Amino acid sequence: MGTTRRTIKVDTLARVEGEGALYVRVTDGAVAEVRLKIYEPPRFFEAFLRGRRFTEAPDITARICGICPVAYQMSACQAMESAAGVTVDARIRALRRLLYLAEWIESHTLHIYMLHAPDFLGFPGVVEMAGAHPETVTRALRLKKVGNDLMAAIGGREIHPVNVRVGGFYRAPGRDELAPFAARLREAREIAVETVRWVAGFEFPAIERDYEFVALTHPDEYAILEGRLAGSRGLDIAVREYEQEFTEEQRPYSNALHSRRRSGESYLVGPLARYSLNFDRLTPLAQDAARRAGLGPVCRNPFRSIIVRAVELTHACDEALTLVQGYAPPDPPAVDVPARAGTGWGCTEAPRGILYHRYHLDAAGTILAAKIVPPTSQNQATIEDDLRDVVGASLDLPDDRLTWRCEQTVRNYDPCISCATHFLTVRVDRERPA
Amino acid sequence: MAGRPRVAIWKFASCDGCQLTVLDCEDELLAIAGAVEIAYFPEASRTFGRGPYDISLVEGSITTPHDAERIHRIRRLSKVLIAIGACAASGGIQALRNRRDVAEFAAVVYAKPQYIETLAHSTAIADHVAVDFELRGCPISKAQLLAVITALLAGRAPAIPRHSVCLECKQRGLVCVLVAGGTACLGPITQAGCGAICPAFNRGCYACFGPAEAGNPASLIRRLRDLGVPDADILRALRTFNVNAEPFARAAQGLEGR
Amino acid sequence: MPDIIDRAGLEELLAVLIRRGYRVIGPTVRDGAIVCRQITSIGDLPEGWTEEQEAGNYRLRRRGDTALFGYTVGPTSWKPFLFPPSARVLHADRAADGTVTVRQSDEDPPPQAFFGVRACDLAAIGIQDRVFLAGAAADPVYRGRRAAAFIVAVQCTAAGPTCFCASMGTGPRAEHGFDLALTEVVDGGGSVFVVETGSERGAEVLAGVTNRAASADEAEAARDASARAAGQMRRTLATEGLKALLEAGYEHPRWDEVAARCLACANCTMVCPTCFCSAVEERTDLTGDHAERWRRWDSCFAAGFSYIHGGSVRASTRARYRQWLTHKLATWIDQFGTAGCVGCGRCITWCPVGIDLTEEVRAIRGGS
Amino acid sequence: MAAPAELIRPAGDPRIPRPFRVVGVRRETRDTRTLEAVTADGHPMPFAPGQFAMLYAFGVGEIPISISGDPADPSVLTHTVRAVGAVSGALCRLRRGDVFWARGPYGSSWPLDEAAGRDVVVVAGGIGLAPLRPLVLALLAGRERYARAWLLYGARTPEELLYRRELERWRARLDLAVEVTVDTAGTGWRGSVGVVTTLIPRAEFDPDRTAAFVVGPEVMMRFTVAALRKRGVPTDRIFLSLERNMHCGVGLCGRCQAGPVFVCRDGPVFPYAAVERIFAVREI
Ligand SMILES: Cc1cc2nc3c(=O)[nH]c(=O)nc-3n(C[C@H](O)[C@H](O)[C@H](O)COP(=O)(O)OP(=O)(O)OC[C@H]3O[C@@H](n4cnc5c(N)ncnc54)[C@H](O)[C@@H]3O)c2cc1C
Ligand code: SF4
Ligand code: SF4
Ligand code: SF4
Repeated sequence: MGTTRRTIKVDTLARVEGEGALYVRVTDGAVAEVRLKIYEPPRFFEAFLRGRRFTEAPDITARICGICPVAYQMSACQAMESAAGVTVDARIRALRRLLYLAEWIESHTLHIYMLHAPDFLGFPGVVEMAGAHPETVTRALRLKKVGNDLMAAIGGREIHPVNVRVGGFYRAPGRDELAPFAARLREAREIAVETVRWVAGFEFPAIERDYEFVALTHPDEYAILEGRLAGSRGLDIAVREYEQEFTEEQRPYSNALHSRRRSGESYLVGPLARYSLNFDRLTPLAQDAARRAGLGPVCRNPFRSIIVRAVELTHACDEALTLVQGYAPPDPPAVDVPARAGTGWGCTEAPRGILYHRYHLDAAGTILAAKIVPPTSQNQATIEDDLRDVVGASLDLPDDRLTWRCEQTVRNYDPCISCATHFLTVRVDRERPA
Repeated sequence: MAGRPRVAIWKFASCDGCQLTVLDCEDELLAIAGAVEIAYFPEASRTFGRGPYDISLVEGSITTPHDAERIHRIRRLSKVLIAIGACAASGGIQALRNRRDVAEFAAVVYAKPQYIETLAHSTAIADHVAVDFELRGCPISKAQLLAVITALLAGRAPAIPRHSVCLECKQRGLVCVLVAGGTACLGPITQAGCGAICPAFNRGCYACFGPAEAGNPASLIRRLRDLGVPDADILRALRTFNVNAEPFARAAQGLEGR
Repeated sequence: MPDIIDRAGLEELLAVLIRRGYRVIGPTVRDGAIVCRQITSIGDLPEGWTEEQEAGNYRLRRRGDTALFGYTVGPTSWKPFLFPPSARVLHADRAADGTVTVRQSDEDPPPQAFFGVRACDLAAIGIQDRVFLAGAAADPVYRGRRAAAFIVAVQCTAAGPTCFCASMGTGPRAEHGFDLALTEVVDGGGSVFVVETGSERGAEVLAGVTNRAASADEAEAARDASARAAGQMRRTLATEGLKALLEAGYEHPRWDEVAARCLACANCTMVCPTCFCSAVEERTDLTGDHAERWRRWDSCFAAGFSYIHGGSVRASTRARYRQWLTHKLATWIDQFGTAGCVGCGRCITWCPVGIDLTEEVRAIRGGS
Repeated sequence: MAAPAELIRPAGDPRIPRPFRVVGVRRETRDTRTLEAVTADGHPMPFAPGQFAMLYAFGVGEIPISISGDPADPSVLTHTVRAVGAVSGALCRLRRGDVFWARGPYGSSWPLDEAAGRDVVVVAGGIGLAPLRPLVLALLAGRERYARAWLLYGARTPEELLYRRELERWRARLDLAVEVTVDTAGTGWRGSVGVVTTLIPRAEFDPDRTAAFVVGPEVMMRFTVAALRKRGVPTDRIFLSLERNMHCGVGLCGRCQAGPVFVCRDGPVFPYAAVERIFAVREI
């Protein structure tokens, strides 16, 4: 027999946020090429941030991604505050954290139940899954709604909250507005623990990958809002040193940049990284749920990321409950952040991993340059590496199963393609639409 | 609409937030799935049901030559086409590129721009094909989305008022932040639909729902100047999420011209 | 002869009302203004607060004393509590066999007591009574709320800069239409309240409150205080011959001039205590088997308001502003036997661009 | 406002729609149907010519539609509806046996008494014949009370004429002069072509003792009134029916205001003298 050639093509990747395609070529039983192609059109945020006022960055960058707008708002706020040399007080910080956790609850629930679980159970999507597992889906929707409602209570709405500003908030919700969430978060926490149990029962391909994990880390808490950047191979840097360690490159087939270590290696951000680097800072309830699910303090199987997400979900509900119970409205709701020339850095843990912002400002607070690195570009190289391994180990599967498996491999990352394509600055065709 | 209408949800240049609003209808999602057949919704399902479709929800703006063609195909496949969100309705925030001149863009060319295909302008869906309804907002409001779906199911015209945010602001019993706080608020020239969220959080509306019918930006601009808002700030406010919407674009041009 | 209660008596009055099952709505400070909301103790009242008002401007200010009612009128009137911004007016349900039943919605809230109603607002309630109750078909939503409402008026002892109730003959003194009326007399240590009783229900409530009879001097002082308010009023609107003037002035150039400033944002109609226009909209659930008809506030400044097949009757802002002003001051009289304006000045203060109807009227007078 | 001759008010709560069962649907034109319905709950709707009802299509909405039936037979509720939007469209799709909901009757009626002993001129444009039909029927039923009578009717095309059979029957009568005109017509049309106002100079009524009843689009009414006045008909004996946006039908929603009047409550039928000013002002 001559050369055998097998191609796996997925023109429209489903259940990811944004538009991507997948191409895998197998020649003579070996993986010859893997491309995660992101054809989501670029939107040039970095270009048009230039010339805007520093106070506009949270609202503008939120529009990079409708799934994790709070992450963008938080990274942007912190970058601007760091440029001005201002820190917010503890109450503002607590309210920010609560808002962020609410986004985690919403986003993780969305991914676990609506985007990822159908892969394990063999459904094309959540609607079809609801037919067979109505209680499960109803439970998921209840959980998701707690996250969304909490975001709306603090931020004004679920997507692109309006209440976040550089320095804090426009208005601090009253105690009475948040108090009703205590009971709901208690229930949410139970659902989250149940979720860990449920997903732990799925079947997982036995794959272990030797990732370099990268995540924020913080001595006192499961890092979300701030911390140092840590890695499983000894990386330990301040956020402002990010660009000394990481770089981005462009691929011809994709509208998204690929991030790499300066040394050339790929690395992994997101739940697996956070979990494996910060396990002991999860709440005891979340740690316990993880142990019961059979997870050790480090997890290297990308398919098991769904369990890790559920553990983080438990943590988010648990900590959000504590924050709601101890909530005291910040007064005033924002600290003053003056315009100042300089550079500001911000990095926070979006549900999908670290989200890095850097801005240069002039003395009037005008943005001179902006750089934004979302988690999905950082993981893109790793996703392709995963695919290479997974396909290599699954060559005995028929095409349709292998295709699905490849898709699932991508979905392990909850890739947010909208995020990944926000920033290219490119050649412009001169043609105009009619 | 007889039977169970088939619905498709399409994406162009956007942040996904508007289509996420569908999945954010936690209380109604299963009822929606019962009332309509969600035939094409890649963000939620691997099943790609083929057209024609009774209703197409279109998110995002047209920014590539390929998309400019794709939207025509979608129009042909759809009985009712609904543009959802500021991107689809006016070109969205990415239409900020429309104002940059090409030379300026070229000056900030990235490493290998030849890999990327894009148009010079980000344009609304209605600039390319006929649009039956338009849901405004960045993002759209869940309530309005449901209002449109239930109206189409029942065969009535959706009640999507085109008046200002102020009506909703007052119906909600909020205190006007412009009058009582001197805060710049674009509510009087912005279309209602959000429920006046920003004034409820003690902030001025930043016009994410685009221009209201019969708004009078010129008059509001005079007032904002009297309040001491610098022209540059007013300009930026008009040129953000609906920069390409005609009344805002014209008002901004007028301000710049003086 | 009126009675006198002190601050403790006022607290008792509130308690009596709450005990009688009323949801008490009163003035309170919120989001930088004095608004009407549910209150549960006199601690909720805007003690020591007053406001500055001018066309398009409102700012809270400290008074430097402990007056509880030392302000004039805030952005909210009592309208939302009698004529809610949105209300379900009809249900229709389709059964499995296809038969539809239609029911009127009649969910009255618990009875409400309005605490601190000014003369202008009392007059406004009187006007809405004519609109909603006097016609062939009384509005059930309004009727239920109105019949149950207990009204504690507060006499104005100072006029705000946008007030012109004296011109409209609606204030500053409330003579009737209340159950109880208070005049706050501020002295060094705190306030006492001269109480007039306007109804049997009022007398019954007052009987549960520690009070004493007012002396002739105290009663006199209360009247004087109102008279002072009238004397202070700077804004005026000359109503003499106004109806005829406006009827003849549909093509006055001033309408174009004001349309250049008007935002058509509808704030004036929303804050106005007499504006009553509404829309009724159909809503259905996702099964399509349950329909509801909801009424919501609408405004003559909205295009949809005058829409008929083919377009809006009043397409221009000029026509919409003209409709509003001529309705308030002229055609309202044809329709309901009274003007539709009570001179509370809200539309002046709360217009984001400060359009002042008294100014517009002056311009139309001057130019005709 | 001249008091309407006869004021009929709804029985029971005027705001609750009552069910009516369709017993007949007649296709008038491409987009217009006449519905005949009987009460489904024992409450028929007696009415006076010119009054209207609020018709409710479940899940779609409620709109004002004139009652176009015979006032002498209150057991049948008749409406002629032109499908221009969602609610009118839904009503036009009703079939025999279906139920719709109606409340009313509302508004003023044609003051036929004013016409007693006088010449009567009825001028209709397009769908405007619907609210005039009850008037014509009442006129014919008491024909001896009036002097000469004309029905002048204009439509855009022959296909858009309502009540064609009935028009033929009326035309055959000696005591009613029926003149029909269309704006444009194909070769098959043998009647007159031109706007309805061209018929007015030709009708030989005595302006001093004439009552005129006019319904049609607002421009048509404007020109018709002008033509009638030119002939010398006094403005207080020209009556017309106004159309405005209406949501409540009972004078509460404010939408149907035209200057000083509420069309739903004070109208829809007005003597021209009372609304002359409204016609004089654009966008009122
Ligand atoms: C007193 C009166 C009598 C009428 N009699 C008849 C009749 O006998 N036959 C007939 O075919 N039509 C009649 N009409 C007109 C009819 O009411 C409108 O065509 C109808 O309201 C259109 O509603 P829709 O939902 O089908 O259309 P759309 O245009 O979709 O209407 C949407 C909304 O706009 C409003 N609206 C639109 N047009 C009108 C209008 N002309 N009047 C009031 N509100 C409107 C309504 O609020 C409606 O819910 C009459 C109107 C009035 C005021
Ligand atoms: S309109 Fe706003 S929310 Fe909607 S897709 Fe565009 S950027 Fe996202
Ligand atoms: S706060 Fe803004 S939206 Fe609200 S009334 Fe004032 S101007 Fe209008
Ligand atoms: S108030 Fe304005 S900016 Fe805020 S959500 Fe509403 S439309 Fe958008």
